[in-house]
Amino acid sequence: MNNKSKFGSFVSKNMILVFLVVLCAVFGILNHNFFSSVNLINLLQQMCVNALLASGLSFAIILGGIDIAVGSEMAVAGVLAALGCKWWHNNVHELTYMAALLILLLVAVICGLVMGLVIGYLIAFHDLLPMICTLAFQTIFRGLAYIISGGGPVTGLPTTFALLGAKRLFVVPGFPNGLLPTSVIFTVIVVLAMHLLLTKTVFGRHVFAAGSNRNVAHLAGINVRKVTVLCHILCAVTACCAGVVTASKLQNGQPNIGESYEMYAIASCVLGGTSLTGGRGSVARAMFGVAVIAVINNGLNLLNVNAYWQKVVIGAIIILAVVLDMWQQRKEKAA
Amino acid sequence: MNNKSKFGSFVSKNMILVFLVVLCAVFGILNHNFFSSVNLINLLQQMCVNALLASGLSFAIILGGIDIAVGSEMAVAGVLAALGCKWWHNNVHELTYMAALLILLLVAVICGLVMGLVIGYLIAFHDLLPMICTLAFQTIFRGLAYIISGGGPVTGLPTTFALLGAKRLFVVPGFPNGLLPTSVIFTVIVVLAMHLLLTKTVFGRHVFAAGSNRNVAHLAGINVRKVTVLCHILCAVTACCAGVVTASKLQNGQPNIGESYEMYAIASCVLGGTSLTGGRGSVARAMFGVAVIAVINNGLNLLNVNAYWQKVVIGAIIILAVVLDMWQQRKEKAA
Amino acid sequence: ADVEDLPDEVVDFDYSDMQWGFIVGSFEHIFYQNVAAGIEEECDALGLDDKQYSVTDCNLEADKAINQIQNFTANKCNAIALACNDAAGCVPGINEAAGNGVAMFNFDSKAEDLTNVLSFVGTDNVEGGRLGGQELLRLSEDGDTVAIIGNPEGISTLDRENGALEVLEGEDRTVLAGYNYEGDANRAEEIMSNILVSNPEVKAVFCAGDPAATGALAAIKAAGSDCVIVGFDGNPEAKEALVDEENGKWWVSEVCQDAVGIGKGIVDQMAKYFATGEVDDQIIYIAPYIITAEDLAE
Amino acid sequence: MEPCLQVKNISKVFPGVKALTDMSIDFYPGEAHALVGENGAGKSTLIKIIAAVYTATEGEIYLDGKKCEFKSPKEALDAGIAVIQQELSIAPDLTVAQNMYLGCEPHHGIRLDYRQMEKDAKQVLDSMNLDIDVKAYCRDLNAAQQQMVEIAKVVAKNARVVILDEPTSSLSEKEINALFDQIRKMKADNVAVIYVTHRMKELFTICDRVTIMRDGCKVAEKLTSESNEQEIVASMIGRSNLTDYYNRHAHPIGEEVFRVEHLSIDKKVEDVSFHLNKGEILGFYGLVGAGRTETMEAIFGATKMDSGVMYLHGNEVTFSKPAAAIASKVGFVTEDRRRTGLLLEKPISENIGLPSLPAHAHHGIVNIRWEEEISKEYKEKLDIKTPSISTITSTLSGGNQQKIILAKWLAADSEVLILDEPTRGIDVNAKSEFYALMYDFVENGGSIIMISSEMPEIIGIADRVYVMREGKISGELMADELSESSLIERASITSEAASA
Ligand SMILES: Nc1ncnc2c1ncn2[C@@H]1O[C@H](COP(=O)(O)OP(=O)(O)OP(=O)(O)O)[C@@H](O)[C@H]1O
Ligand SMILES: Nc1ncnc2c1ncn2[C@@H]1O[C@H](COP(=O)(O)OP(=O)(O)OP(=O)(O)O)[C@@H](O)[C@H]1O
Ligand SMILES: [Mg+2]
Ligand SMILES: [Mg+2]
Repeated sequence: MNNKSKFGSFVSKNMILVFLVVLCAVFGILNHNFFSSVNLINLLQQMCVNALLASGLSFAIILGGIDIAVGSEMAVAGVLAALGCKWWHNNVHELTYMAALLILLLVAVICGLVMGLVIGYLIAFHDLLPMICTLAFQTIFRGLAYIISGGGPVTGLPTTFALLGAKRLFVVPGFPNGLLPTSVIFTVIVVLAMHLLLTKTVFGRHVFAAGSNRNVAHLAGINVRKVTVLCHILCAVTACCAGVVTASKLQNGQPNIGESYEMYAIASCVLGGTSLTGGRGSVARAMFGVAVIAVINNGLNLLNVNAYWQKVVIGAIIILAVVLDMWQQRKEKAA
Repeated sequence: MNNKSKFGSFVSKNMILVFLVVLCAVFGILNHNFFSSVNLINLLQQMCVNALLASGLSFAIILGGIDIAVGSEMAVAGVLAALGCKWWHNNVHELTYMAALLILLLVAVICGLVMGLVIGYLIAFHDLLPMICTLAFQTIFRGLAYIISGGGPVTGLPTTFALLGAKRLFVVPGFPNGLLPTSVIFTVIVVLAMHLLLTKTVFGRHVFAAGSNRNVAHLAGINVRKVTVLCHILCAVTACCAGVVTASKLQNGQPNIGESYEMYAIASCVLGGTSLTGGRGSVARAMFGVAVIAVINNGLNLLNVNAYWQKVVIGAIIILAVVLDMWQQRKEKAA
Repeated sequence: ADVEDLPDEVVDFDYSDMQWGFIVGSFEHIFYQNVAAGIEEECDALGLDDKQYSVTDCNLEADKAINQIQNFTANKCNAIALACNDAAGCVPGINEAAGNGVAMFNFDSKAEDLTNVLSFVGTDNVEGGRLGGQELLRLSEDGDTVAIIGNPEGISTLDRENGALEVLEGEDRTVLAGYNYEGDANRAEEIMSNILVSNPEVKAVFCAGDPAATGALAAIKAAGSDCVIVGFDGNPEAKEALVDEENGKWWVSEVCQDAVGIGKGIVDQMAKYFATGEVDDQIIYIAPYIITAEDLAE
Repeated sequence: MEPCLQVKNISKVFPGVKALTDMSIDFYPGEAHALVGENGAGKSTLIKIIAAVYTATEGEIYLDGKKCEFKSPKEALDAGIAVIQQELSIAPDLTVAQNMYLGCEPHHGIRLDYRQMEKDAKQVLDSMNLDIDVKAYCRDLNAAQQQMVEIAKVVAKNARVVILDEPTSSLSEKEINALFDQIRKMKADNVAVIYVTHRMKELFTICDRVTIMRDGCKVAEKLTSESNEQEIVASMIGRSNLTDYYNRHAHPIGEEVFRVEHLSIDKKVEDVSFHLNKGEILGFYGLVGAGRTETMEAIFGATKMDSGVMYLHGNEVTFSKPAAAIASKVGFVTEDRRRTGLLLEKPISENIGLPSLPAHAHHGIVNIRWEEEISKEYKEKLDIKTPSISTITSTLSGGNQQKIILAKWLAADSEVLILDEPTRGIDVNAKSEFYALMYDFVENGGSIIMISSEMPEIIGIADRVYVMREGKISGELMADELSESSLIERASITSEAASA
């Protein structure tokens, strides 16, 4: 009895998970390839970029803000990483896997640090609204990505550049290219770190407090400005991680990558129960949202749904998920 | 003395206007064509679409919501208007100016009504967050626009279709095509109506009340849900007006029109002092924001600034404008 | 090419265990819809039923294209053909699928590395741009001003702009370029209006896509200018405009790509590969060509 | 004895307002020092300066004789100054334990120690005899519980100076007693307590010394043992003739105007029936959480009732939404003026006009002239202290804000007014004015339902009182039966258990 009600409360708190299971079941029935191991690995890999974006964006959103420039940040980091590796390869030393890994990570961190700092500084110290500030930086960073890359993609990279994006580990029978994509491993590490940072540390607590009530947080001695800047840095760093992973996967630096990705990342967070008004949310649950969106995209492709109808169906499924969630929440409140 | 301080307070309340004047001056100095009458008419015409979008969006934003589907709504209305006029022309009667006007307006109103109703209903009665709800409808409506149009632009329209978008009235010497674009007249009428609706009517008051405190509004006997639905209908109707104007201007219905226009419309509202947290704003002042964005785009084009740098400059100017405004507000508070 | 032109052994081959996947750039472009139409027509003609082939798009993004390749591989396709809007970005996806034993084909936009591509069929966008540039030269005189409305955020549109600039290099023309219509006709209209303000003497404009030409036409008509338009794509609206009594005065020339031909061409190569084990060539260009009102009248 | 905290010659100027002038006070350890004064006297401002929320325009603060120059609330906290602000400062999305240790979480390195935190929190709550789950989210607590969490937060800090700005305004007797026990404990531990209140009774129960403020200046400092209520009130308001601020007087009471029968709301309110007569001030007394607010919200149509019938002037009515109640000339002054009473960022006139806009509009156009006239009229009538009717509401003092809410319902021609804790957080002078306005209203034919948790107020002004306990009506008392003991007997839960 108690067990059952515990299960019930888990379900009602994780409607989106139920929704995900149903969605998978439907696609699995409609297409027998959906549950094939190849496709499941594909799905994991296809979730990486959005998972990275959503994990960082969660911090900005829980703080009561937003960052709609993440797509452009991705592009800048991707282009810079490609340029960096190319320069190293041509001028310093042949690009080893080790060097590629270091350069990619370094670019992600430094690039994210700088961009996040600028955004965070303007929001925290000049009281700019996050929405409008990052809207402006969306075009600024996009322009910069084109300027840095010279318009076209940065190409001519050695295959070692693919380390973080396209490589797969564990070659087993049936998987000549390897079983586990490095991008998935990298993403899991980053997302896990972000999750622990949010739930287990003092800083994470302060993010929730500042997002729940800025004034209270300030009066409790929390440096709200510092927290704000840090959140935007984290958000930009994960976006840059997504950027270098993408560049590595594509084996070149594309200045036009990531357009409108912020929308899917935001939708993922919201589907995972993160409140756009701040104060509530979880990185782990945002991953359910990421999964839902990846499954929809993947499933509709497997079913070969017409591209126009795909747009309609994706939108409709998001609406459905949110309506269900709201309905659940209301039922819970009434109970 | 008193006069001077009155002027000062006007300036400080309308920093964005000052900014606009400075911007115009700079462009005027850099390019002698900027202040030519031809260009000024151009500018007016180029403001129309964004002005229509911003006027309706103001209602949604003042209510504390948002509508990021306006670009897609534009596309649906434009495609439908083109199809409607084509059908009339081919099956009923040659398209007269009168018929074109009626069909265009009818499509704008009905289309806006339906789309706004759906969005408003979900937000008001199912408590969906406006951001996420309209995000979903952005893709749904975009998909519908492609489905309705069959993918490509709807072409083959008689020249009378251009009535609302490309026609100009008052042929005077020097202006063989006419002086005043009909689109400008139409926009001025709509924007003025929206402004009066917001400032002079009970409904407008209720929008402000619901936007600044839902609870208080509800307890004062305001039907907050009804107000919400109406605001989203207004927003969608003006977006559809923008859509038919664009279709008429281009003389065909393009399903891919309006992408990312919502961002410029939101930026315009914010530049005009509308608060994204609701409760504060003005249609009239949003027009200053519209003008700023139009002037930047126009001026940079006249100067033939490289497309990539244009992106950076537009973003930077928006940041500058908002920082200045915040700085002014803070100074005011301190004074 | 049509099915009748194919050798008998290809036409008569049994395709019943085939599963083909096609990835076009974006269904939001009429050009790709026509490519898709060509693909479907040819597949049907070869006797594939509609469960045996599917056509999707990748939103012009390499990342999406790779996802689609993976999805097709998961769906057990034995051949995949795609448009590489991002020349280099699709390569890892192609290589991976080829490594999994899928026969890879490429159309429209060429992949940077064709090692694992059996055959490419497409238009040479730089060449198309050159044609556009030549049309600008033909339609203007020494000392005139000409303009290019491009979209430097897309590789194919960038190639067209660069092709045209290459031709105009060194000629006695003032060239206005570097605009970005973002694939949006309304933006193109605004840009053209602005060009007509700063340079009212502009004689001809090359638009790197038909939506841009649509916008430019509206702007030129409204301004009462006599600047003429060279479009690119060969979409229905362009052909309509060329022969239109009114619009034909401005929109006078069009660089066409044979979209349907590209679609059919790639299917032909795939059929040949499976029937005979060979393709005609690794790179097959279907030449872009100019049409004017006179050509259409014929 | 040495003072542990001294403020010296503090002045504070806000744009257009001089909130404090040359204020000097010494606070001693082990002593509760009260600050009293009318709304806007500058009490909260002084506290915020001590807590480094604001910086003083002039003057210094000394802690143990050392001058302190705090730059942020954190530095004041670190120095041992803990404050409960007048405005509730709880993060609703955090749990009780997380709120209590906000900003000083127990941790190892960067890792939080949840177990320690919850253990400590539970200990503190237990020591205060509070039955609140440390893992509950604060948004799920009622106002009184939230306030107690705030108090626990301060207790947990083990501060040397504890400042409480109107801590009891949302508490009931039981919780107030718990708080007073806590303050006594602090005093025994040599903590300096600074206590702001508008309730005279509390002053004499718990405070040792009192500083009286008026218009930002200190007018007197007294030992409570050597003073009395009249004296303090007199120096607060600057005149001595305010003897009985309830000013109870006889007024005609007519026939029944409103009746509620068998009202129930799922789990919160059960079978509530009562009636209201014309010209009557009907009191509703009960402990916090007794269900009075829920009852009134349901009557007004703001929330749904599960069952129940209402009669207005003998006719059955249902208010499905507030608009219906307003159309029947019922008004509702809610208990939380900031959250549900006022559009704080809007001008006064827009607030006063809000519920009656549709009634006075021509073809949907706002009648601005009417709105301005009625606002000016009520500004005069209710003596609202404001430079103009276009002043932004949030800049006014609590009492004046409360008058605006009243004006809003008077302007809507209300005949039945429901007042939920109408004098919460307003000073004695404003209270007395407010009572006069209430009498004025009923003498002109209106009827009032007044919820109050303040016993003196209920006893002082109500013509008849219903007492509620745990969602049920537990008694009805006429004016001459009202006494503290008769009210408590019906309101408190223990007595019921005893009688059962
Ligand atoms: N942030 C502020 N900006 C401008 N004026 C302020 C501000 N805070 C307080 N004031 C003004 O300073 C004066 C003192 O206000 P304060 O809040 O200290 O009064 P108070 O004694 O605490 O009143 P109450 O009993 O209502 O809490 C008032 O006139 C108030 O309007
Ligand atoms: N928003 C809410 N969510 C959940 N429970 C609530 C809510 N508001 C009130 N309650 C609960 O309903 C019961 C009745 O509360 P109500 O506020 O009506 O009491 P009250 O007698 O008016 O007390 P107060 O003196 O605080 O006004 C209480 O047990 C309270 O905890
Ligand atoms: Mg105070
Ligand atoms: Mg209450």
